[in-house]
Amino acid sequence: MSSVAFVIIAILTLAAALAAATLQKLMHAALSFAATLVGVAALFFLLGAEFVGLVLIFVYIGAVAVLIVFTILLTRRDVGKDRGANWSGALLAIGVFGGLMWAILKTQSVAIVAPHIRSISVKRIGEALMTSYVWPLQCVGLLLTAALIGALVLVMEEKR
Amino acid sequence: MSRWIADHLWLIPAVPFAASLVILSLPNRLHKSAAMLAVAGQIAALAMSFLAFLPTLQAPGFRAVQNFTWFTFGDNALRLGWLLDPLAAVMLMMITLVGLCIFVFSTGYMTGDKNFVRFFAYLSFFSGAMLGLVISNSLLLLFICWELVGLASYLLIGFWIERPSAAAAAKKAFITTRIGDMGFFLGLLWLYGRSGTLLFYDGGHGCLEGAGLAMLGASVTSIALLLFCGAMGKSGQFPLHVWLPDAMEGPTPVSALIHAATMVAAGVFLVARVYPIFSLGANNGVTSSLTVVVWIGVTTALMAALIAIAQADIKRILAYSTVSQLGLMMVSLGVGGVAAGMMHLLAHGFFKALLFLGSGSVIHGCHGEQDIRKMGGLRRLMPITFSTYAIGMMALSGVPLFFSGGWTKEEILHVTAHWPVSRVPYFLLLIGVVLTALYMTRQVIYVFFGDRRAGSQHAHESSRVMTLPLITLAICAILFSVVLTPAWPWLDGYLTDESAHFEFARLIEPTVFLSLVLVGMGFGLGIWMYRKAGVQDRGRAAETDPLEFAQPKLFRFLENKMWIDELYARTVIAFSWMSARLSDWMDRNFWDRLVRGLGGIGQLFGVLTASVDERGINAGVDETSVGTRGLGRLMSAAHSGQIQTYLGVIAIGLLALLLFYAWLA
Amino acid sequence: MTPTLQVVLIVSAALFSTGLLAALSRRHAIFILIGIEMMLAAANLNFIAFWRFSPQPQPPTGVMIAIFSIAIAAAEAAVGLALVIAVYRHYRTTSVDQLDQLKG
Amino acid sequence: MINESIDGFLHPDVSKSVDQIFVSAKQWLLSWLTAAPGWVLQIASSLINICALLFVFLTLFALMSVLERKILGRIQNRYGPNRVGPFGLLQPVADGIKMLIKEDIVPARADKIVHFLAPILIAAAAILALAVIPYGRNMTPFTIDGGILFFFAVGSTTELAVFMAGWGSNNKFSMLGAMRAIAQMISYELPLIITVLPVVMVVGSLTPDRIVAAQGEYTYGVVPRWFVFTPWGAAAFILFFVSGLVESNRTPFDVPEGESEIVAGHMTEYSGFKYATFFMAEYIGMFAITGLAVTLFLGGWHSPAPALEFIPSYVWFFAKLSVLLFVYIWLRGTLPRTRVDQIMNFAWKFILPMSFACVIAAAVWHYAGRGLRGWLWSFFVIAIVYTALSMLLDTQRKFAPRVYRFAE
Repeated sequence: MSSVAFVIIAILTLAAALAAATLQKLMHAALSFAATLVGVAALFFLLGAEFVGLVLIFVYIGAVAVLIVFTILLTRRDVGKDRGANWSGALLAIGVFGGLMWAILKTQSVAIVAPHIRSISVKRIGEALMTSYVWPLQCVGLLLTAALIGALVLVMEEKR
Repeated sequence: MSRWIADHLWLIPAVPFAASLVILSLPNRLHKSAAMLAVAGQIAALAMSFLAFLPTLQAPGFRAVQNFTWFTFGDNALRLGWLLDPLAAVMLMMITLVGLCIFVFSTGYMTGDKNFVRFFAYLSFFSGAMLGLVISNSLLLLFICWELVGLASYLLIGFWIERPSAAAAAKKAFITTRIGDMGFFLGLLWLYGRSGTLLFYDGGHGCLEGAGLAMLGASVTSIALLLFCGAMGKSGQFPLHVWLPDAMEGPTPVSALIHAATMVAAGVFLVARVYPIFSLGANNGVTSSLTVVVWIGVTTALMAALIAIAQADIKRILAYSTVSQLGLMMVSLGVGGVAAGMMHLLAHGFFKALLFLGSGSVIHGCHGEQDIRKMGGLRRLMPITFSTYAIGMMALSGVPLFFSGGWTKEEILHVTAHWPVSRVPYFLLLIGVVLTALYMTRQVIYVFFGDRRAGSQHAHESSRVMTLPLITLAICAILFSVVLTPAWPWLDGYLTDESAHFEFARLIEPTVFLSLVLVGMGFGLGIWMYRKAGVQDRGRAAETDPLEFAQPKLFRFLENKMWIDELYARTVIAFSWMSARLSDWMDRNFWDRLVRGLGGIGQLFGVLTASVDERGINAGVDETSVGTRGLGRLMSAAHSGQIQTYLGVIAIGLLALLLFYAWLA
Repeated sequence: MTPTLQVVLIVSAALFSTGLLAALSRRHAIFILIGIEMMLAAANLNFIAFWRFSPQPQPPTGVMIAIFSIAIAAAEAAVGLALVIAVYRHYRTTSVDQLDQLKG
Repeated sequence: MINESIDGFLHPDVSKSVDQIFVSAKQWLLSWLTAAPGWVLQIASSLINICALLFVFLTLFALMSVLERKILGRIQNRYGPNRVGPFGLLQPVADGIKMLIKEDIVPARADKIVHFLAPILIAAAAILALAVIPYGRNMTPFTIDGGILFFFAVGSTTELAVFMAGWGSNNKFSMLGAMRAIAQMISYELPLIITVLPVVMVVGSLTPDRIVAAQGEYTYGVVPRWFVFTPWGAAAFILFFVSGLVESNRTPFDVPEGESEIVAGHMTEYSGFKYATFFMAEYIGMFAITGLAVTLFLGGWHSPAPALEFIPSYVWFFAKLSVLLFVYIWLRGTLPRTRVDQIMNFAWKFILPMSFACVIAAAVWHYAGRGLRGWLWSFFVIAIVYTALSMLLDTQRKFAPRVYRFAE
């Protein structure tokens, strides 16, 4: 993975993220959030986890982003009147960033380059999922079902 | 064949479970077939238990274990397993045999109840869970079954939901045992944390084997005590015994099966099962945990026996005697007589079930009358019940030579007498023996002798289906003593895997005469005190108890169970009140300060950001101070209902953690 | 020449704090959700990075955890958005600073 | 990607060299800058691929647009366009010029940025989807482990783009059209993916090349081993085809731009070049879906008979592609437009269960040993599920002659 590509993608991703966090119009924010996730997926590609990247795009752009924009659409009357920002929050975020940066830069053991390996094949992931991770897999399936039903129940029009 | 059952041990609990599931799906009009199914399941379990019992006879110290992996996460697996050894085998036999009798009995007792089917479903469910508990080779599996039997007992105590008292009793039982189980669970976790496994026997790696025990180290006492909390809860030892008498609200067969014969014995069984943990590092058989067991047991035994004297409800008397007998068993375990304790458990299972079923038949005969003062003269009306009941009563009060209870009680007294720490428990137990004889005499006199009173006018002998189990159990209660006699202590040898050989001389021991005297004393005292029970004499009304007439204060004290329930109520309420006050105080003084401190952190950021941009420094400072104040205000209203506030607090926590690491590095 | 683990971690830290910014400073509930999703993405990035840079990146534990957390994030988003809609129906607003019924 | 499997430009065997002509041409082009560093080479080869893709498919798009109109004309018993150029073949050029010189109108109240970005995104997604399809032997522009997943991942971006179009042009019709489009896309994306599963299961790989390679042999030397010839494959192919129709908003599923109700759906507010972009994106998306169908079920670039091996692989691919495209046009000329609720019911009540049945049938086929027995068994499964579903969904509604109500 060439560092030029990495740096470019990282910068784009962070820019999109910043836009998503700060843009005034909600729809724009949501779209730049989608852009951010595409960037993250690209980073995954560079890090040799193509499958995860694809899954990320698939889930987030295909499902989550669409969900978000739909929600924006359904709650449209309230969109736009976003009364001001909460500065203490911003300060906190900056503080956390500072702290994390400090921690990362201080730790020497992370200043390493990646070993040369082939990107992980889908087959191996599938095998792992079906053998040693089958229990969590089932749990996640259950969780998703529960979430699906819960979401449906939540948004169902209550009868009167 | 026997090999096969040793490999497929799980079938024994599985069959009743399956039966209960099927029964639950039956409609109420098929109650006949439901009962059939339940009994059939029990018979199958009995047969298989017998098959499982056989191989343990052949080899001394027989132990068949098979473990399996429940599930794996990543690379660490959670393993469970089944275990067949003498302890498990005898428990299997006892549970299935007594269970069968009680199932048959309840087909008669519960006729015409509108939830007949549900009752049998619960009963089978319970028996499955209990059998699973007995044969489980993993503390976790044991705990699961433990909770399942707890659930079953809850359901069955509250079986007649329409009675508020039943519902209350069920709740009380459930909650009280939960308190114990909390300790049990903590002990379980601690044990897992120390030894890394919950299997009892795992080819040398189990937590009851050398390697596992070695890993426990200093914390073994605390673990043992925590586990004992669970045992206390289940088998109604002193601080947590309050639920057991109330549990008599359930149908009588339930009281017989669950709250006399099997489930309450589970606590004793648990202690016996994990005995290596209790006795680890013992010098001549004394460890601190075992000492605790002894004292608790003694207290329970004596106290319950005392209370039993002043109860009027026939089942409550038996309940308290159960409590005291359990205390006896605990004592014997504590002083090192595991075999004696288990033997008494088995014998007690038989004769206590017998007594309860007898009382059930009495209640049935008297059309639901439970107050012994309203009964009387049933001797002629229900001869079979009377004779079997008498046998049970003899066995319970430990008449030597002929009745199983006598021998086991001998054993227990014997081991207690040689307890190195102190001889106080021994003497207290002797008093307990007298008291037991006393209250049993009182009960029998009240119920069966004298002339009929209000409750027993239209009494009648119960049907065949109810008397047959009584007879069976009575025979068991007598014949069982054959394998218990010190002359030929076969069961003792079987449990402690030594070979037993016959020796007549040991039959006649001084202690025998001692206990003979004691029991005789109890009987005599009882007969003398209660000869005129239930009849008007020397200015005493017929209803008032002679003891009450003699010692009103003492009687009140005992009748109200030594005010323990009230005490609990007071203390619990007081405690909750106090804790509420405490937390309020914390809110006012402590959290407030903390929050101000956080505000200070915010101020820190303020300064930091101010120094960042030189040009708009005023604006920056104003902004940050505003932010700081906002932060401070948000924080100081710690419960502001604002999600973002909470998020912010979390973030601050993260930051604090980072700073902490900074301070470390 | 390839970027070190440090760089990747810095990127993910930045992404995380941006998400935190969105979650903390914006009033609109959807912004908070977006922020949380961003933070989750950052966490995934960390998982992948540590998996990739570990001396011998087999077995693929990091990848596994990333996949699971993506699935869970999807569930969380679904339920969260459903909540937003339900809340909007009830209170006619989606700005969290007006939803303080739990104020103590 | 560079395909090392090919050595040298001129190959002894002529048909082989004709088959590999494009690959070798690319090799030759790349051989100019062997001196350059690796990444330059990579970028160059990707550029070549991209240019080739764009050239081929834009041409195909132009051709398609005119052919469609002519065929529709024939179906409706009239001449199609026949004025511009020979047989009106230059019609697309004229259209293109018209589109380019038209005024580009953006509504005043529109969300400018979103309105602008939507067509770009949609076109990008459509073109990206083309990248993973193997057009011939060693002719996969972008070989990636898990290409199928890639295809669907970028395909799922389309929904967002459509929504952007609907939202951006601040207009009720657009919004309605967008919501219709998204609704049906989402409901048909599920069967689309699930019908791919059996193939993936049987091949044991998500890589298109592997899937094509797995369909290479011939049973008894005559019948090609295409998946469409297995029961589950046939069923899955039909389901996939229908879902593809919906995904690319073609008749009879073109409610999103049902001009009779909502002017042109999410494309109402677009004009000039942007509209052209949408148009192109739709067609290219259609090509992509069809290409995937060919790859998955029709044996990709393999020839239908051993005797015809000498004809180059890409010819076969495009032949199959054009057959499917003709079916598209044919359907459009024949079928009326369905209602939204009908579409939804069809998706959730029939197509989805059927596709699951395909998965099961594929498993059965595999475990009954891929031979005749497996064939029969999986056919049995499909038949059972099909009959059960059709019994279940039969609403017993008798169709009466329409009753007209007139306003008094």
